[in-house]
Amino acid sequence: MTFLFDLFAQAAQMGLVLVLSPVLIGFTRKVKARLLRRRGPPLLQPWYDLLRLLRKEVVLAHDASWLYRAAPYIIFATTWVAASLVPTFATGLMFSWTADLIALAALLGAGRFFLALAGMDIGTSFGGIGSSRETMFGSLAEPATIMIAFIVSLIAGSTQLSEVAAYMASDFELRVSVLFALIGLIIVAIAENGRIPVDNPATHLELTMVHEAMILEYSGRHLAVIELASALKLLLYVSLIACVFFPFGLARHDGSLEDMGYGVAFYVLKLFIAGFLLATFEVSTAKMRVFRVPDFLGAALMLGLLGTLLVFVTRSL
Amino acid sequence: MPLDVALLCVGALLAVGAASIYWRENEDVSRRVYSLTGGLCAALFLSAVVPRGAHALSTTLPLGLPWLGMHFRLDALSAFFLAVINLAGGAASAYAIGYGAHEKSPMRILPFFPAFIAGMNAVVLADDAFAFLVSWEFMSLTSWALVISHHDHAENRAAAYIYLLMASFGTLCLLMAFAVLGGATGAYDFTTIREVPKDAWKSGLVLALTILGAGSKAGLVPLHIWLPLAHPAAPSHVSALMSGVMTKVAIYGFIRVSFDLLGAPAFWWSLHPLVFGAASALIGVLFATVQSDLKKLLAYSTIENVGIIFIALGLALAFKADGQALPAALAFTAALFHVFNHSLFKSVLFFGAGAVLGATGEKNIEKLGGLIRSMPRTAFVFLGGCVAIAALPPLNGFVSEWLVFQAILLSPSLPQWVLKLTTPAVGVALALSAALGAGAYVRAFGVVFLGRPRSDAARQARETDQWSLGAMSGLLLLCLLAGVLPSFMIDTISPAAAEYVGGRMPAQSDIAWLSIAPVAQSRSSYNGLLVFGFILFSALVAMQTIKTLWPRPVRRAPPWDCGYADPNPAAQYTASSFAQPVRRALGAIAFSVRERLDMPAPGETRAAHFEVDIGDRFISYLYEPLSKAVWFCVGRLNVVAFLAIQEYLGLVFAALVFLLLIVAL
Amino acid sequence: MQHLSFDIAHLLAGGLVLVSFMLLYQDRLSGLINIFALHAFVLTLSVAWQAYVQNAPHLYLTAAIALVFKASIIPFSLHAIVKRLRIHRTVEVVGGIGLTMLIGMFLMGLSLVVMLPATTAADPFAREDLAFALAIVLLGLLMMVTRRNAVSQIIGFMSLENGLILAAAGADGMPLVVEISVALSVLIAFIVIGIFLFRIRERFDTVDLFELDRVRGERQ
Amino acid sequence: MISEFFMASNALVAIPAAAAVILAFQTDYKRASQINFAAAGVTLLFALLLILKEPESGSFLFVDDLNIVFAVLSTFVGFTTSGFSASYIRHEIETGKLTLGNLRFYHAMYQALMCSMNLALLASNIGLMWVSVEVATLTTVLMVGIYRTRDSLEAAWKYFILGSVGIALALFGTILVYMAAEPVLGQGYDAMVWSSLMEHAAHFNPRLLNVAFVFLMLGYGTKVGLAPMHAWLPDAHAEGPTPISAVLSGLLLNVALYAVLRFKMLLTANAAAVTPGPMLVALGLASVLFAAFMLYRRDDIKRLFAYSSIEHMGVIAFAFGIGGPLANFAGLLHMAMHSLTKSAIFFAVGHIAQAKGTQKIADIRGLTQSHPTLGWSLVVGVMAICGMPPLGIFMSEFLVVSSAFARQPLLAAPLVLGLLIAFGALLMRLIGMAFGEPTKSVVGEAEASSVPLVAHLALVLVAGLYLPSYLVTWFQNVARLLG
Repeated sequence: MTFLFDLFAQAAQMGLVLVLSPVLIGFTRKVKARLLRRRGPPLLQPWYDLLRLLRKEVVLAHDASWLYRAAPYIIFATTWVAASLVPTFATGLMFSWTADLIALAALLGAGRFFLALAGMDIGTSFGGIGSSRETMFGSLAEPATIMIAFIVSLIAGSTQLSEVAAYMASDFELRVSVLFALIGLIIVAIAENGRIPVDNPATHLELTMVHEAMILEYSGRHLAVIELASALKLLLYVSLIACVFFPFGLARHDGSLEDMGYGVAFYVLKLFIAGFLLATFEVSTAKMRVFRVPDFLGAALMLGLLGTLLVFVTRSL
Repeated sequence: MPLDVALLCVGALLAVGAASIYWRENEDVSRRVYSLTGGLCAALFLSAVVPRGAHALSTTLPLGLPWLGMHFRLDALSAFFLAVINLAGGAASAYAIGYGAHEKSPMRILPFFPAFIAGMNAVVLADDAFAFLVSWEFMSLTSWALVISHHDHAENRAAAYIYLLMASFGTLCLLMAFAVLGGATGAYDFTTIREVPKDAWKSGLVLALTILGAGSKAGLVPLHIWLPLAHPAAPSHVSALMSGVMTKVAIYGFIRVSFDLLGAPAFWWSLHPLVFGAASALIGVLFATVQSDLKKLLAYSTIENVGIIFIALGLALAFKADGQALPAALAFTAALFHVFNHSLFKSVLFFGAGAVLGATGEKNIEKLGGLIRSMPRTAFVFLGGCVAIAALPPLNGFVSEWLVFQAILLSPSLPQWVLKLTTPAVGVALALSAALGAGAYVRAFGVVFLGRPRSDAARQARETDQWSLGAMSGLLLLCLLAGVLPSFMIDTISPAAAEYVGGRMPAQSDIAWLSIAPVAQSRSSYNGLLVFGFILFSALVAMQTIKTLWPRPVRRAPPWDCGYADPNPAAQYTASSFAQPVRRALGAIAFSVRERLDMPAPGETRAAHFEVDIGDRFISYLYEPLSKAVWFCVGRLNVVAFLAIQEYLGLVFAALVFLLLIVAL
Repeated sequence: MQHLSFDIAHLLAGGLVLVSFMLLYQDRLSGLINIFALHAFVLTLSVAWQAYVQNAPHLYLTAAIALVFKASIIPFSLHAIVKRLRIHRTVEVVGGIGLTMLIGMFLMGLSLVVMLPATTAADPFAREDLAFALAIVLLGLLMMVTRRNAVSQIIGFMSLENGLILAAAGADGMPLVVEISVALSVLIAFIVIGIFLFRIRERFDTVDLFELDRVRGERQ
Repeated sequence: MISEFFMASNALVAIPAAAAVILAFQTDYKRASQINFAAAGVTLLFALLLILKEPESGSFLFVDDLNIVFAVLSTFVGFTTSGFSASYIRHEIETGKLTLGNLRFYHAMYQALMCSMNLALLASNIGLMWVSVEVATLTTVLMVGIYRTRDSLEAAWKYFILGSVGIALALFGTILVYMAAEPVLGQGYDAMVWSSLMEHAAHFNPRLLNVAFVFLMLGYGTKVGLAPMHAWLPDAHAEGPTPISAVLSGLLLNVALYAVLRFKMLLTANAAAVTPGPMLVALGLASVLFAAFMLYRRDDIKRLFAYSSIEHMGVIAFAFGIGGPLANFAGLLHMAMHSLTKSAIFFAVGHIAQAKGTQKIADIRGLTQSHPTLGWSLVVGVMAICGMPPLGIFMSEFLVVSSAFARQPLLAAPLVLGLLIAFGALLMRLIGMAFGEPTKSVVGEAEASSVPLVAHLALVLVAGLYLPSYLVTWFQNVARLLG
């Protein structure tokens, strides 16, 4: 019985992230539009786009290989798995121990790996630019993530997100290293999701674009799947930040149904707050030159290292 | 019994090498030699994995130093390395049955290939200093012969020269180390050496010499310069063995001395492996990122992985010195696990590189591209190898790096401050090198196999033969298994860990769902099987649902590329341009870059010209001064060759007067 | 008697050293050859005296060899060679006779310092003889090193050999002295013949059978 | 007296002497080379016979553990070399480098050399030893100059002058030893005989012995070819016929070394005298380092390996200087292995020089391609001489370095450095000669008989893997003798 319940909870989370991710995108766009004195598209517009794309035929370049067609699904799968392993509304779900923080980073890395390959498959100059830059950012963002993982897991004494969340919720005292970790993770999140100031998700014809350059040749269902994956990625980072640094109202996996309900409510609330903050941040800053981005990410890496050193030292005091 | 079988097989390998000279006339000699070698490797592998019982087997042959004999011993550690060597060795032989077919002068390879494998096996079996060094140097010598097998290229000869010089430097260092350990009395067998008590400066000296000796063979920075020259020079199945296995044998040597012979470690022993390992990991991967020669790229990434292994070993030493058995076991296990993994996927990658080389005759990736269409199977296997070595789940490379990270996460408990400050830095280096490694392999695979062919050679490529494919896919399958079922590997390694760091990780195979938890489920755990399952599941679900709900046709069309689509393949992103951001941002850590841009003024019709040359600082600041110094002395001393007789007499006279003065006073 | 014999031996050995110094000093070839003849003659006397003192008849043989071979045949043939090579008038430019003399003095002192304390046990004959013999050997070597001309180098070598003979003769009852002196004479004969064959006009190492100026294979 | 007449050791001197006389009148050079070969073979047999019935001692010759090692070694190398020279001189005759008259002289001198060297090894007194070493010098001088070219004459001359100065110094040392012994052993023959000398060495006048050893060290050291007395060695090796180069490196150096060792034993037997070890170590290190650097700029293949001989003599001197059973064992082993390997290398070099028609290293390339047997055996030989396993020299170098480094790290470190530098030079030359695009060659592969060459290399290989315990106990006795 409990087994079935756990299974259901896990499935619910998988469904939840899948459903909510485009909504988060839509909400962010909406808020941005409002801040820019526009009415903006409806909240569910991203979903409409996805469905429209799914209904369209697929136009493949002549040189596209099997890898090009398989990549979207692999990217989607890795991101979805990662997203569904982050505690969103409840900790310690059935499979939450399958992959810890480091494994999550690695899963996202796998997604990036195949995305970059897909960008190079057609052999266009834009794809190459995108992949090269994505690789560059990734090779700085991933270590930063791992350093942040070090910080939190050293503080919480575990790399298991559920444990971390539980620890943070129970006896949490504000440490400077935690602050570093938070800032660093936000920077990484911005860079990884290609938001302003690193990249502009809304443009297609800008030589500084990264993510959009790689998926330039995609169309139809492939494009839809990739878009969904990137939405999932944004959601993942948001819920990661939420569950590590603001683990309020998380239900326990053995909690009752209404706990779960509260958990979901809290979670949605957090998402909207995050989306709002993101939008305001994006409208208030300008995009930076591509070759400033390494410094931007390097800052995150440095924060991570500093935090880790602090933890190492404070540990022995 | 297994030990005797193993020694017998080693002898048989040597015999096969010798026999190949007699068979040189008949045409199927290479097939015969390679299949025999493969069979013997299989036998050796079996003798390594059959249960031996708890205690180590040992035997003595009446060879070598007469009063000593040649001692051989098979314990958990040597058995593990024996298995690693012969797994890769067998695969290489199988691969070579196909690959070696189009070798233009096979007799320069056939006698030495089995001997090379025999030498590596003998190293891990040896149980006295003499046997160890004999097999060690024999390994170097035979591999040298293989490196110079394509001797008509000048750069191969130069590579062979530097290789053997560095190798014998390493051997001499090890020789001195063993001299300190047992030379005074001539008691060279390891059992005696273990018992002899060592004082601090002695073990420090031994450790330094061992780092130099084993490090120069493993390609540890700054002793790495031979590696990217020698490994590409050899034929691909040999490069695979040299990169995937021989470096591991060197690591075995380091483990044998520092974990076994030297006895209880002091904490500062861990500093050298940690620091040099981190340096190797970073510098190796950065060089790999900018290489445009496929095999050189792989060789540099070998340096990176060796660095990772040394980091893990350093942690193990630190924990062992502090008496923390469990973390030590974790780090040690991580090291051995990575040894195993690297031997697998580096072999796959070198095999793939060899297949590409055979199909196109082109090592320069700037001239390749689009091979995924002409050689799809090779492309698939190579992609698998890339994913594995890029440490991406669910393949095996990730598991071992994950274990190393877990070990680093335990290191705050180490009391020494210097270690507290070192390990986080090492952690950053490790994380950076992992991420950069992924990037490097995106570049490698993307430029070689994806996109459009950049040369006719690439355009006319054909799929490689079945033997090669079989060997590659077999190893790749092992990579997948080790990735999704890591618990079994860990439990296989743990006896060795128990023997050498005095502790073992909790038994993994009985944890639910076959996941691994180094310390405790609550602290950290990973389940490759489920991750693999989930990824597969969700990908298939997505595909199926979409296919069923919205079945839409696929139309082929020319690429859009924002309307700038250029039919000329040269318009693609090149390898060097792909590497440019990393080179700009991080290159300064590793190498000295000089970019030369010749941009014609507006209106000029000549083509713009841009070139980058990348220099190894260690060569320009360490090795060149050394050779300069030698040549300076040579030039100075050379005048002595041209004196007149009476000047020579003057020398004698001076010596006579000098000595007379000495005895007189 | 004992005392007198000792004095005579001493006198002769000292005389030999003196002649060695004269060799070092002399810079005209023909003069050098004559002085060498004198050197050999003094050696003969001293060997003969040793023979008489130790009443060892075989030493007379050695003395005879010295007299016949070294004191007459060799100088004669050397004169011939020098004439043949038309270098009998050449006056060698030896870098600083004074310096050479100083070094010679130093060597003399050295040989005394080395030998006298070393031979406290041996009987006085031997001690003195040995010290002087060592001095002669060293002086001969010095001469070979400092002189540029082949002939004078040979003379240096032969004076060195004389020193050896002196030492051998001085060693009481040493067997094989005759054989050794014969062997040495053969050696010297070889050298002289070599000089004659190869017409070595200048230094030892320019065997000018063919053209004089040449580049050895190795000189880059 | 009768029994003494039938001593096997007499044969070692008598047979070569007789052969020399016969060969001096033998006009047919093919027959002559056969006689030469046969005589060397018989001598070898008698040397082996010595092993069984040693020790024996007569009034002029004596055999003990030490000199029998040398005797067997030298007769063996002399035997194989005579085999090699048979196939070597055929080519020299065909190319007209040597006349028949030269050859008569050559063969006679070869046996005379053998005779004098055996005499030097077996001589029971220091005077006789000196005389025979001098004779050996003269014979080799004549052989070195045999080509009558300017270079060969010059080399012979240089060798002659330096050699005779060395000989003279050695003689002085010999006389001093006699004078040190005479007060104890009384006048006469007794005071020059090894056995009695060794017996009473303890009571000799130590300071006189010191002075004597200085002269003997420098005198015989000149013949050993230790720096700075080495100057004659490279030219003599390079300009003489290759069999003689092989004999020089393989035998003559050992003979001189044997003399040095004898006197070293004498000094070690006397407690009050200076320990000769440091002197040997110093000269050895000097030779190793000097030769190692000199190897780089050689462009004549025989000179190259001559310098490598200097290096290895340095290693051996170093080993004996370090002393102790382990190092002495290593020294003996190294000496034996070096003689075998180096003569093998000279066999190969002789054929190579004939096949390529030049001794210039720069003009020799791609041997493994043009002459596989020669090329690969050159590779094996050089790898052996560089101390690569599983060949014999690795074992001895392993023992030298490890035993030395354990006791005096500061002395062993420069030795290791020298070995590495020398290896760098030799490997560079080897790769240049054995690999790459082959240069034109005047003679094909088949001409030369590679039996002696392969035999030596096989021996070295076997010795590197397995030493018969009999040999080992034997060597260990000698090592103990050497103190």
